Amino acid sequence: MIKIEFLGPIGKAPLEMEAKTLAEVATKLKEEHDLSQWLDKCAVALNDTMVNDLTLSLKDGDKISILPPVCGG
Amino acid sequence: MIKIEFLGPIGKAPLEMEAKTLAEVATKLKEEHDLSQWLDKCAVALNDTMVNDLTLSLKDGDKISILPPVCGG
Amino acid sequence: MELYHGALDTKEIFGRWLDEESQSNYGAYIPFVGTIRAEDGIEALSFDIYEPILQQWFDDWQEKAQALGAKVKMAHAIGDVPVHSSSYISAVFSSKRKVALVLIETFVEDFKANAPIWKYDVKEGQRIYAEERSTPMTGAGLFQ
Amino acid sequence: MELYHGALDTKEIFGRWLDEESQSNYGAYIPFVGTIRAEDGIEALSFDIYEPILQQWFDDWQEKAQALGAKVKMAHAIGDVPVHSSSYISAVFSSKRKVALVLIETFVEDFKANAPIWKYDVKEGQRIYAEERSTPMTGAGLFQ
Repeated sequence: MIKIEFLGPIGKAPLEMEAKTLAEVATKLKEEHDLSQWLDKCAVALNDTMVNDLTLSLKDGDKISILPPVCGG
Repeated sequence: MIKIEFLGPIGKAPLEMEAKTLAEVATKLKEEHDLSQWLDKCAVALNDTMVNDLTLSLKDGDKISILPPVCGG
Repeated sequence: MELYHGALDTKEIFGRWLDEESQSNYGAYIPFVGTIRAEDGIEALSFDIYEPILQQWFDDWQEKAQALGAKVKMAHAIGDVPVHSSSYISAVFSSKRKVALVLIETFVEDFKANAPIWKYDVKEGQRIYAEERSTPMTGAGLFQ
Repeated sequence: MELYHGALDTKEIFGRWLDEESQSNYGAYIPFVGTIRAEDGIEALSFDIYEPILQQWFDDWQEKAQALGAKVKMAHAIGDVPVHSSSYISAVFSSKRKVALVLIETFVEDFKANAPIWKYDVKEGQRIYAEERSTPMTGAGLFQ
């Protein structure tokens, strides 16, 4: 199982799913209608490290974070 | 009379002289041997305003300051 | 890196950081203090922080600073921060003035662009995401 | 502009400047704190200042800052300042972060180049002009 959490203002409860790559997670998240306004501007972290490659493979227990646009300070 | 003061590390007592322009003051100061190491790297102020024009004319009571290289902070 | 609930005690943080480095022989200390401006009728701003990634972001900057013979520090508020009080302080220490001046600028600008912190306007007790002032992080859109 | 005999009370100055502008609605406050480094066996640095021209230089910068919606402040020591204590603080206040970051850099760099202040190393009680670290002011050489 892969866990997916949605940070800051997205306000969506965490999801769990089976997936072998980040690309698979992306495909499944695009089916969630309440994410349609978010995905194009969100960055992604895998186990708390920012990632940039959809081909990365996943293993059981991995945690994916979805990070919407930021404004610290 | 024009008064000329030497700031910071120059360590020279003020001078008084008659002069009608800054160019005249420059000519007279070049005769002062203890200034030979200073004049090429010093800036000049007239009545506490930085100046950059040798043709400026002077009047009785004017004060000229000679400012050697700086290092504040 | 220091996180606080509510407004920062700016003077305490400034003074303590000064004391911490008082024998480190740095010649330049440049803090950046961010204060909540009164505008658009807000009572406060409010912040969410995702600490694990913020800590990584900060540790990466500490390494970059060390490579330049410098050091960075940072404090940020979590939750509500009233108008005219401080939500954010970062600082650079360096033996060299120019290194410090360039580093504080790149550090603060990258903080604004990539620190995982979300800002909300607080109006009549409501928390409203500051969407228009927010910036997608580097790499955003991977899942689009 | 504030001039002090001996080392600056850095915390007092930082805190007072913060308080002075606490209701001015600036979003960014960037002080630059200059501290005497222990090097080359010096006990202290020592400073001469020509105040009338320093005040003019500072007033010109205050005008430039005002045109950008910002404010500058400055404090400097006169006479001896021991190693590890502060001789110089300048600061920028601005409603805009980027204005503040650019302004503190140009303000401090022009200060180093053109503020009428002379620096001396203090070694074994002797005051030695820091000639090699000093810079001719803009317009130097008029009388050469």
